[in-house]
Amino acid sequence: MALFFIQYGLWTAFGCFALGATLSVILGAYKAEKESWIVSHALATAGAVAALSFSVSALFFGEKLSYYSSFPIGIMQNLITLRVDILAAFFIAVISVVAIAASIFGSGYFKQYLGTYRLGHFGFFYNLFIASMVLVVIANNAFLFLLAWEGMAIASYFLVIFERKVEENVGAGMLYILISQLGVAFLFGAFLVLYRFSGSWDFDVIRVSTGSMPLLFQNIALALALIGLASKAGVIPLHIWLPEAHPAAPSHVSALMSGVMIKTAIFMMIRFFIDFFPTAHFSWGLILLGLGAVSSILGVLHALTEHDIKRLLAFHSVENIGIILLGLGASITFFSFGLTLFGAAALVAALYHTVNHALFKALLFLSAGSVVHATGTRNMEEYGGLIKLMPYTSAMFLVGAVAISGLPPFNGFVSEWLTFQSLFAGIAILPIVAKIVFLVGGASLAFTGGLAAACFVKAFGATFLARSRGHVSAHAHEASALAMTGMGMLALLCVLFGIGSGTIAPILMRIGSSFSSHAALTALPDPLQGLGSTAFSMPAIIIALITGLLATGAIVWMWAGRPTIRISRTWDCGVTLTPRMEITATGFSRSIILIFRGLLKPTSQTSIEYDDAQSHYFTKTKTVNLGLPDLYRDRIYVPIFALIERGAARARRIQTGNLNTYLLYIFITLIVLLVWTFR
Amino acid sequence: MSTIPLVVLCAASVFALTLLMNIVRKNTTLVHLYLLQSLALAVALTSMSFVEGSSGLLYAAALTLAVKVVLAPAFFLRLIRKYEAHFSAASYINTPLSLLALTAITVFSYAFLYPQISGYVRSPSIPLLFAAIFGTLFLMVNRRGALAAIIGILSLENAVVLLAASLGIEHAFALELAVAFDIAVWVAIAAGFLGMMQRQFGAIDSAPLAMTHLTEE
Amino acid sequence: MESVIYILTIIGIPLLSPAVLGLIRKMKALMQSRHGASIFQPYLDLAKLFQKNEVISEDASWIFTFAPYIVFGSTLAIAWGIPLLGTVAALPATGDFLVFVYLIALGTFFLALAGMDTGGGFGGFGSSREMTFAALTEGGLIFSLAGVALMTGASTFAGMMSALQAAPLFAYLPLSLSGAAFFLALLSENARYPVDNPATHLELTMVHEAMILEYSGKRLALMEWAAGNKLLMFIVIFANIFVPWSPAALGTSAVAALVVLFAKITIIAGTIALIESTMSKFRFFRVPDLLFTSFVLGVISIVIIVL
Amino acid sequence: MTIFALLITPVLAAAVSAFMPRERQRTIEYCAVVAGAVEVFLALAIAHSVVASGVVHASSLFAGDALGAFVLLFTTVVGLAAAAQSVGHLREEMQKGILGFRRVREYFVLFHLFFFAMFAAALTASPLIMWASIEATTLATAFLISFYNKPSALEAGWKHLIVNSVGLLLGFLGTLLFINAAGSAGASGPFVTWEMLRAMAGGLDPTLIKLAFIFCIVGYGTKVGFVPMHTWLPDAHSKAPVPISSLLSGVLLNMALIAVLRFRGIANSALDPVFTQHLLIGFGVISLVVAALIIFGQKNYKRMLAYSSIEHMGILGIGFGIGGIAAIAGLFHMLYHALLKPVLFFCSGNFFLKYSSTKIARVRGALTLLPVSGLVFFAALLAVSGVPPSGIFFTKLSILAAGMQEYPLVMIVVIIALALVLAGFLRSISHMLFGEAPEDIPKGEANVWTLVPIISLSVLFIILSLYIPEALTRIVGSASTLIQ
Repeated sequence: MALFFIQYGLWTAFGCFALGATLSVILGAYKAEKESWIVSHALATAGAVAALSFSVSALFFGEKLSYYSSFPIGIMQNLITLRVDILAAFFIAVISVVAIAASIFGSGYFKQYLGTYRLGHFGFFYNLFIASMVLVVIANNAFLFLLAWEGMAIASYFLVIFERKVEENVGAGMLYILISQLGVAFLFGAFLVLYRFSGSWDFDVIRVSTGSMPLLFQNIALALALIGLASKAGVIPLHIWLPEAHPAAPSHVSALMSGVMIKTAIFMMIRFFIDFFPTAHFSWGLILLGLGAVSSILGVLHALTEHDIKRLLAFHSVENIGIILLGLGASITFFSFGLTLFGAAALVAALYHTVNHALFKALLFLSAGSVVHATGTRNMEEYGGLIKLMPYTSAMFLVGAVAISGLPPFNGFVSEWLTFQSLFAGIAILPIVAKIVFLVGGASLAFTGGLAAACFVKAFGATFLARSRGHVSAHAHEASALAMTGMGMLALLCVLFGIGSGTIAPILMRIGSSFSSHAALTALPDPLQGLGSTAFSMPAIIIALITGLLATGAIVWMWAGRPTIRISRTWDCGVTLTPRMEITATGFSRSIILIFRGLLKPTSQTSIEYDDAQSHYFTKTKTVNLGLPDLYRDRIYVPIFALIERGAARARRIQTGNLNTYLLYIFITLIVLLVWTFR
Repeated sequence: MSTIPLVVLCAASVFALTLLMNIVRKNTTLVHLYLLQSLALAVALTSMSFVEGSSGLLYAAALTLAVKVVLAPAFFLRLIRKYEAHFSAASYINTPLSLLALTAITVFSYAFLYPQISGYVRSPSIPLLFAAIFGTLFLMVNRRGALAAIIGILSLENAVVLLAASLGIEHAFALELAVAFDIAVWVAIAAGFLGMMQRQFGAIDSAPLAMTHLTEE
Repeated sequence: MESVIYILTIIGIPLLSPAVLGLIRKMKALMQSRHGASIFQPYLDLAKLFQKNEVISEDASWIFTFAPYIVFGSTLAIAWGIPLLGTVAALPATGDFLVFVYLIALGTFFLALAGMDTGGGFGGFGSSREMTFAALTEGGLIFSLAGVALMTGASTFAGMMSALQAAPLFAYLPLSLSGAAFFLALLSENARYPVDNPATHLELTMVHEAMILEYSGKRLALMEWAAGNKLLMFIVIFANIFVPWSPAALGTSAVAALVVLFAKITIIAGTIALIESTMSKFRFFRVPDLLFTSFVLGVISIVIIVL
Repeated sequence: MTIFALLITPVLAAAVSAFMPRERQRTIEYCAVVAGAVEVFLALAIAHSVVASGVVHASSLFAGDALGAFVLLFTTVVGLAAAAQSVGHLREEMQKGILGFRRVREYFVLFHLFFFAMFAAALTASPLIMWASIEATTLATAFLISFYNKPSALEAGWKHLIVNSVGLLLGFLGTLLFINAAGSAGASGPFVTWEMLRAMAGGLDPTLIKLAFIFCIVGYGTKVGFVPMHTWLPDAHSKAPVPISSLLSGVLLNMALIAVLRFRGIANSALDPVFTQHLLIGFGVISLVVAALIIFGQKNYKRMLAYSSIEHMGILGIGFGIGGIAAIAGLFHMLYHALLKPVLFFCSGNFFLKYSSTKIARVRGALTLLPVSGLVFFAALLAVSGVPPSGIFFTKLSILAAGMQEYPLVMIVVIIALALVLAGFLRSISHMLFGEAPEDIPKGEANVWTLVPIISLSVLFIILSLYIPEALTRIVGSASTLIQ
């Protein structure tokens, strides 16, 4: 069975995606919009299921690496070379799980687009998007990789601007594709440097030739790759596209982008820093760690400032990428010090958080999507009380919120715990420079966890709890059955990945120790038991929690009388409660914003209207405007942009419009060349 | 053969006429100078053909005489009368400075360019003709008028042909025919453009002053 | 014998926690020259609340209804891992210090949600403040305990405790720094002075009380009791980890161990009472300074330990 | 024989068109399309015999070698597409009352003559005839560029004429110097052929060849559109009728570049190849950078496409400059660019027909109004800037990779410039295609003639991106030996 999946699963998957894309376009062309949507999503689901079966089989039963042969395309002789190692299999699994859930979720949401947008196009790019993500992971040469990478970027760009009649979306897509192409340019550069010394685009050749590269060029290649990949992963300060693009896309696409697309960058970082360059200097690990620390803490702080639910989630992606980078950076550092066991364990932390974040972020985006769908707005200040109208969705969001806050017994806790362990281990055993950076990483992780919890209390509270604050949320409706299925799947997995951590961690450990270039680990220890005398058992925690809850119930049952319960109004101090008296999302996070004003630079404007003009004793209205400037845009991007614009203006001046000048150019060119030649 | 005294004299006169073109203000004079320059070219080609005994050069001389000395100048003079464009549009830098620039060009040709290729071919006409080429280029750069541009290109062509001839390139009749035809067509097209300018702007020579709108922004 | 100790540990915390609350109140009263209620008054309060009728807001959802169970239940779950009666008497599976911190956070999470659920102004602001403090406390809490973990090479409380029995003298410098950090986190997490006033319903100052303002009857009882559990657990950890002299190491009987532990708890409770009698509550925006102080102390301690 | 057939076809077509009366406008149009088809066929035949037997000699003056056959392949294909597009475009403009019949006839006559000149340039064995043919293309296009008889069109045509004439005269001098060098090395007769030049290239005087090559690269480089001699190019491309712009960009520039490269192949044997390498890479980089900067801030979509052509000539200059693999990749790049750029210009023509403006700011929601042209324009713009799976992606990467060995710093500049180009494209395109379309403009494409060429060229491009016939590879392989 497993062999069957390994043999045919991948091709079936690509076949399904190709068929889905084609059929979608064809049906769309014949005005069968609805059908094209459903068919494309169904085939995307089918393809993802096939990919999942393939990857899980490969993960569990694939003894050796799987190779696929090559054939020429265009001017390229060896374009299609694929290689599936267990790292790739793992990422395919992550991609396909989220793709299944997102596709099932999305298959019902087309009514709002009917007549306005071309659904056939959506299905095409949707399938292309998923297929190219899978391809990114298994490509075994730089050409194919870049091809798939670009395909991923372009397809997702079209998905972002799918609602192209909305001005904001077009702008968001623009920013996204710009940053994305910038990143590609850097990756280009990285591969070109590698090519220069290996003479090949093939990853297998690159892998063995990196050792003989001059140190300077190794570091140049790594730096270029890091910038290129960081821009895709959304590492601060290259994250600015993320909070723009993710909200603009339809929700199940946001789930895919945030849940898995940005992870492909993590995948490639592992390839570069651990697989290609096993001898990378430890400072690369520390750099990644530092980036992770900055991204996680700033990401969560920016998330706190948001009241657009999807932007909030997008900033949490920045934060979680930061956490993943903490693990990855630690892993690279350990590996470069020859601490293979610790390195593998830290990589497990990173991988575990990768899959966890994919699960709960996709879950959150999907449930946020059904909220947005039900209310028609992304503004949390207009929500409120949705838990009564959308009980299922709210439960799903709650699962996601608890998981992403890293609270037991869900999966988020496991990976945060693993990351902490790696960082503490590094603090304990590494040289002093590394110790300090690890300490910073640990500190940021400690604060990030708490702030994330605060942020999701705000998000969940403002969205689902208490009374409705705007008329939009008063008429919300529960998500459709398909949507529920998609969300439920992910929520279940969030729980399972928490409970089953004892099973999953050893599998990931195999990945962590799979890189042949590192000293082989003969016996793979359980990472949950691995470092020092630490101990951790999720089942035990769950038993404890369940016992605690049962005991509580028992206590109440035994001791409490049978008092009557009266349903009444919230205590209102004698005035009539209005929705305006509830705390707002902005108000909730105001204190944290003010505490971190040094980092966030909020602008606060207070305007007060008085009842009596003379004495100013009684205020009539008081308004506080809390503004948050986009620091990265203002301080980094705008100046760079202005610089290019200045250059462009200067270049434009070449075209003076005067014929004599043009002839002068030719004259001068001629003279200059003559002088240069015969100097 | 480029050392034939008559050829050198012709080369010198081509150069001198180029200098003069840079100085004169009237369009009719410009055309007349071009006529003289073409004549010098024809004379040079003829003399070369006699020395060489090559009939190709003789045909070339005859074609030059027909197209460049007779047809083109007559045509342009008629246009000038028709469009009443006797005076040329202004130049960018004044005459003394122009002469200074021309001096620099001449020095460049003699002192820099000629020593490079003198190992290959030694002839006093080479630097003169290079200077003439740069001089016509300078003419086109410096003068704003449409006619000046046209005459500049034609006289550049003269200088190039004479340079090639004095370097010793053999001329075939077919080639000369093609080139002469090219020039004839070119003149016709240029005249067509002059006509369009007259229609669009009401004046041919100052028209380029109005044609500076195609810029970025 | 061991299973008896386990069970005692698990039920010991909820059993004793009201008494500790009463003890602090009593000592506070004495310091303020009042008689004060009996140490056992909290038991009576709880018993009474369990019998009372309840009012639940019409705006509230199941979150409000179930939060008390989760909050209280999570304290019971944490209690499994707390070495109340000595090193053996804690389950290592849940005794990891990070598990402790995050389970505490789980309770706080639902407590804050419940605060927001009724839609009143108090609950919302209480939640906002609570989450602000909780987020900032987490750094100090984790780092104070991580210091000990790094020093002892153990990450469970039981492991730390047994390792600390034989701690060399110079270990007491970082230990005391970590202890100070932990103590500040203790004050913040348990809504104590100078972060919060546990005994007020003055709207401008309250944090914890604001969140549970809408509760009544048995749910209020659970919330209050859970708060007591949490306080006791923090005190026990402080007593066992940061004041690690234990009779078990001295080779005396279990009774002696209990006596020593109670003595330590009393002293800590006395310290809390002393702080509450002598200090005034901090302004909201000065509290972060305190919490960052706690964090920095933890960091300094780690730096001393690992360098 | 096929060579003369190919040369005569456009002349015949021109003659037929020139004498058609008003009622027979259809005949002129069909004549153009049929001639285009015949030319494609003949070009294929020439290519076939070149593959089979190397150089095909027709007379002492005309011969088809691999390079010529390669260029002819895409020249004729683009010519056919442009003929079809011309029919659609001019019909639409006649309907709008912009043009009359006589102008249309004049257009087609010049169109055929233009092609005659290009075929002659590609097929001649003599450098001098090649020069004359390229000069003839300038003359043939002069009136086509100022076709609309507006002041701005006149200005563009005038500048094109003067700048190119000056440039080509310098090129003439360069050509003559090459021949002269050959003459003193023993060749006789004015009609020195490329083959003779190549055969004796090793014995040519290096100093003279250097001088000659400088004149050639500046001269023909003007026609190629290398910065800073490019100044005529954006004006001419933006003011000419769309099919002509597409031909200028897709075919003529390449023809001039091929001329430079043929001289370069000879110069490389006579002197250290580094000389021509530096010159080509230098012009390439300058062109690329300037074009990238101007594209980034461009406000006119036809000019944007024109600068994109300059940018691609820059890339080609770099690729051919580096040589080796990069030269082969460069030839493929030339092919891809030649197929794509007309598509872009045709689409921009459809935009212009719809919006009556070439300002980017005036075009909104094109995807709604022109679903096919809009989509193809977007896709082609991405493809031309090297977004995979476009063939240009592979050629660019190959060129960059080859350049990385010797000129890593230059390649970094190139990468940045390329990123800038794409950024500029995306800025413009997302404004043009998306958003709400103006209310007052009717929806829908103009007529089928304006769509067929776009789609067929795109399909051809896609096919060639993914699959390259063996014969084409061989032609390119042997062509690349002629230019380095």
